[in-house]
Amino acid sequence: MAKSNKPILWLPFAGGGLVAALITPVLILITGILVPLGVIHLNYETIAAFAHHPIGKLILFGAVALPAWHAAHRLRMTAHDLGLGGGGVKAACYGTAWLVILVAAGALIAT
Amino acid sequence: MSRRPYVRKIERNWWLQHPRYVAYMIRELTSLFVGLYCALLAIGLVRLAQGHAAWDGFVAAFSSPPGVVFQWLCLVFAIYHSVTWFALTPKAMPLMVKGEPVPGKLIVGAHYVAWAAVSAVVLMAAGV
Amino acid sequence: MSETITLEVLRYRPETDSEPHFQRYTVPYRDDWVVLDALNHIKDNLDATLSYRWSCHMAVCGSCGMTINNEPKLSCHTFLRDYRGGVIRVEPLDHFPIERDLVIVMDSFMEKLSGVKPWLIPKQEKPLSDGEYLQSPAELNVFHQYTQCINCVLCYAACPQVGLNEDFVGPAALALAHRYNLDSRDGGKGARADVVASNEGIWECTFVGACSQVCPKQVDPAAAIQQTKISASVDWLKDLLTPGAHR
Amino acid sequence: MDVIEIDVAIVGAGGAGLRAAIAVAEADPTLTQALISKVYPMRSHTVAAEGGAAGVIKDNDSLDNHFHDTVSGGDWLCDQDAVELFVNTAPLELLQLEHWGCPWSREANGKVAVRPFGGMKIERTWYAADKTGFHILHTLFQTSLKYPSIKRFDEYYSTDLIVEDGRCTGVIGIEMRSGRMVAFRARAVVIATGGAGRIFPFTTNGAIKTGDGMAMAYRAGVPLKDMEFMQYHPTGLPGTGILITEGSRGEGGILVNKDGYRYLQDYNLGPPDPWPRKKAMELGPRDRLSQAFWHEQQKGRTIKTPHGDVVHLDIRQLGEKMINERLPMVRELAKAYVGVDPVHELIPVRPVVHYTMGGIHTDIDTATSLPGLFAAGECACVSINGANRLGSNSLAEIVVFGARAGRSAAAFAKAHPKPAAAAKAAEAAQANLRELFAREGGSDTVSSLRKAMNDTMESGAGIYRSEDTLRQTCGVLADLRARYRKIQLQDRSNVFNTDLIQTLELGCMLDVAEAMAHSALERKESRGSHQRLEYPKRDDASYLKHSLARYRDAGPPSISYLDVVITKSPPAERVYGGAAT
Ligand SMILES: Cc1cc2nc3c(=O)[nH]c(=O)nc-3n(C[C@H](O)[C@H](O)[C@H](O)COP(=O)(O)OP(=O)(O)OC[C@H]3O[C@@H](n4cnc5c(N)ncnc54)[C@H](O)[C@@H]3O)c2cc1C
Ligand code: SF4
Ligand code: F3S
Ligand code: FES
Repeated sequence: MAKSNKPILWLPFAGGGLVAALITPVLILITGILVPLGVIHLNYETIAAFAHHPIGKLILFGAVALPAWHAAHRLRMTAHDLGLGGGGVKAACYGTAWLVILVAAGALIAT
Repeated sequence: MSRRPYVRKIERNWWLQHPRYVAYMIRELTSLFVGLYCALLAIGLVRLAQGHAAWDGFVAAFSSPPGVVFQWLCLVFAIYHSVTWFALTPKAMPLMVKGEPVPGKLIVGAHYVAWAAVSAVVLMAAGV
Repeated sequence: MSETITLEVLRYRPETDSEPHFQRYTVPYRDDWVVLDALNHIKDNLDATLSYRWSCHMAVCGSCGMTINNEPKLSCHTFLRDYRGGVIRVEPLDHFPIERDLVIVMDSFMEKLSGVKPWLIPKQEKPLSDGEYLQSPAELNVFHQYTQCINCVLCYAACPQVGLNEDFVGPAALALAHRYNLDSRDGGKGARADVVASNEGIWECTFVGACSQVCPKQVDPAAAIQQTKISASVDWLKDLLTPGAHR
Repeated sequence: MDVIEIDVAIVGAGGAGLRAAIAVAEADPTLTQALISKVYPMRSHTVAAEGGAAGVIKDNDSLDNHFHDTVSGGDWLCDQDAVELFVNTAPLELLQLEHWGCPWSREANGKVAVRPFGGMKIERTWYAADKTGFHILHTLFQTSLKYPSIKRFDEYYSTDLIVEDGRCTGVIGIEMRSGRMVAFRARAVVIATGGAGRIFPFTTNGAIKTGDGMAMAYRAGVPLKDMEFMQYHPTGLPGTGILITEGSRGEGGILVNKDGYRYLQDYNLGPPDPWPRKKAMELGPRDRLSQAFWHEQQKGRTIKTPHGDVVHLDIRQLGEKMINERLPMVRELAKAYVGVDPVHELIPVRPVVHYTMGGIHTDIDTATSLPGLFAAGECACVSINGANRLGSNSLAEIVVFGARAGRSAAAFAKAHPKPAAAAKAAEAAQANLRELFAREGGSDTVSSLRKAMNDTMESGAGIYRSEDTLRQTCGVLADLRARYRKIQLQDRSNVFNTDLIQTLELGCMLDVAEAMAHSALERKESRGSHQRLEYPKRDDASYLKHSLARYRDAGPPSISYLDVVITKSPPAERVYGGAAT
């Protein structure tokens, strides 16, 4: 046996888990409840300005990419738990995560 | 030789056979909703990059009844994720102070405090 | 007639049975009896052909693990009084081949256990004439919990990942490796990493946590494994940044 | 039958057997070894030892102190050369365990901590919380894994020694999972199979302690020494016999009778200080404490329970924190098995059969009278325990003499040629087993014979014995042995046949029980754990001697005597209580 390179998958998984635990609920609270109820208004200018700032970009990217990776990794493990293993599942999970991450990155660069 | 060890195969629905595995499966499935919500956010970022009108369309879409229902689901699972994640932190990161372990409740509690703080900051930034 | 209780025991005799089946026995109910006492009653009075392992009858030798009403338990520490009025179903531990009746095949576990190099690899060799390695109570406290494992393998029976991948090193062995890694006298973490931090080691664990829930000795292997994941990741990063330097 | 050729075969993988195996590997890694055990090593009963292991390490102590405590504790029936070697080596062996990772409890400065123990004048008992035996066993087992030459044969039940031309050349074993018989052909054999407490009905000993090794050696012509000495531990939990460690008294626990009175002061063990005074009161030796219980019982001052009479052990004064820190297992066991939380309540306890002082007669190098055969641990009697073992001496004994046995066996193996094929012995063993499998028509069951043996040993050879009770017990045992020869197996399968194993174990126990009863009958004095009602005094003129029981195929064993080795401590009166300190 040899030491594994799993940390490359696991570190962002663990980080993503923490990020998801800390901020995903409040984000959903905002977009899923407060905005539809009209409690707050997400106006374009503020958001765009935030997304313009390098630190804002970083925060937004982290909030999307890390939980996305977390989700992909966990789903792959769960698929395995359910008896669905193999390269296909692996590609589907991590592939989707990469897609989300790249789209987010692209959008942030473009903003 | 008379030995003939009997191997029991693990069944596919093993996780239905004990409440603790069901709870585990639900915990794992939270990731599906976390992931979907991330995808929603990514789309939001694209719409944001596309300009004012696109953004408003996006806001309208996620505020529509189906969008709201979907996000409610996501919220329930996301909170379940947070709770289970924090509950496990003392195991992953135990602390020792002066040779005595810090009680797990304290570590979990600190995470709840952090959770509240982060949420408050985000809410304020969003203009509540 | 005085009170009785029924046990439903999984029997498998490889020389005559093609597959396991349940057999019922009725034994006297006693408040202070454990399931093992009931099995001994069966063996002595009802059916001498029933086979199972036990020795200490005090929850320390680790031989009497069984699945009791769907829960991995030490039969010498599981009281009839907790099942009063019901039927007690006794099966061999999950995830191990059944040798016979309640006796499981332990070979794989014994190999995994020795695989993690569970012995002290001193930081610095010191002759006996120089006395003991000093270790403060606080340093002892750091790993003491992980020395409590009695190798009862209840955690292997509870962990679905053990069932899904027979090569998974598994909770108790990984916890034992962690015990030595944390010992202030030990310097063998690098040597153990080959197995501990391999694909079949800690990375196969998805933190189900069942291992710690069933552990009769509060060893908390789940905690040991997660901590090892973090420290193995740190080591991996260090290796990445300064190849070979930190070993 | 399969034959496995090996240099050294070790039967028993408890503390003594594992230590021997490591010693062989360190003496010469090229020697091949078979470590044979009827259970996985970590199930061996060393695992159950709680209190600690004695070895002089602190400045306020001396080897001489340990020597004198041991010799007087053993009522001068110890061989003093062996005791001297033992006390000198114990600290080194315990240190060796530390170097192998044993998690000894520590003092604030990082040094190993020691606690007081019964019969010891000065605190010198090393401990690992209250799971000392568990930690020693696991440390030894885990350490043994790093030696490639130690080949384990787990769950092999060994039945007989192979003896040819006056030399022990191996052992026969049954692989329990398959029923296959194996002959281990060895240049040297070590027996380390532990004690025989299961001969009695109420014991702290685990199911595996059935005296197999003693019986194997005994049948092969090696005498069993001092078998009349069986230790009762004063504090077992009623019902299960689970031990409440002496450490609980070392830490300050007290024993009271039904009136709440510290009765030990009535038996020359006072004064009843409120603190633990060494060698006095609750820290007196085990034989005295168990005998005091018997007298209290005669006087009607014990407490009646469904599981027999008890007295109370009170550790409440230690407080919750101390109990959790030093005696967590005591709390756990009391809560689970008698429903008592010792932080707030009294623990019911009664004397319980605990330790087999006698065993396979060996010399100071662990060699038996049969060339090539060595023995160590509780199954052996190298005569450091005499008529009464002091608590915490035997965990030290198993490593001291375990290591010694390993070295002696390694040296013997190197000096002696490979034995010739052992066909005859193997065939005989196989024939015996076949005969047992084929036997029909017996009406006795293992459990009924075992119960009869248990009962007669308790009633006739318990804490106090007399001519009448012993004669009766000897008669019953003879009858049981005759019936045993006709016993019929209820399970005739090969795979993990525990009916077969229990039957073989019963045969061993009956042989050993007979040696005990007859040795006890012949010793017409009271000494240590051997108390004869009609001979209440020690009689050095006639019995400052070891008894040797020799097996005879037909009829009871023959008993002869061997002088005790006295070097520097002439026999004197044993004094405990205030006078001793
Ligand atoms: C509850 C309890 C508490 C104790 N506390 C203390 C204490 O605090 N301090 C102290 O000094 N002492 C204590 N003792 C005594 C001490 O633990 C024992 O004397 C010692 O552990 C015996 O070790 P051993 O290696 O000789 O035998 P064991 O550990 O009993 O090992 C015997 C080995 O022999 C094997 N074996 C037996 N028969 C066969 C066979 N037929 N074929 C193959 N293998 C066989 C078994 O599988 C086992 O591996 C205690 C004893 C008990 C019961
Ligand atoms: S970790 Fe716990 S459950 Fe697992 S083998 Fe050890 S004692 Fe048993
Ligand atoms: S149950 Fe199994 S998956 Fe991990 S946390 Fe325990 S080893
Ligand atoms: S019999 Fe030893 S743990 Fe149950």
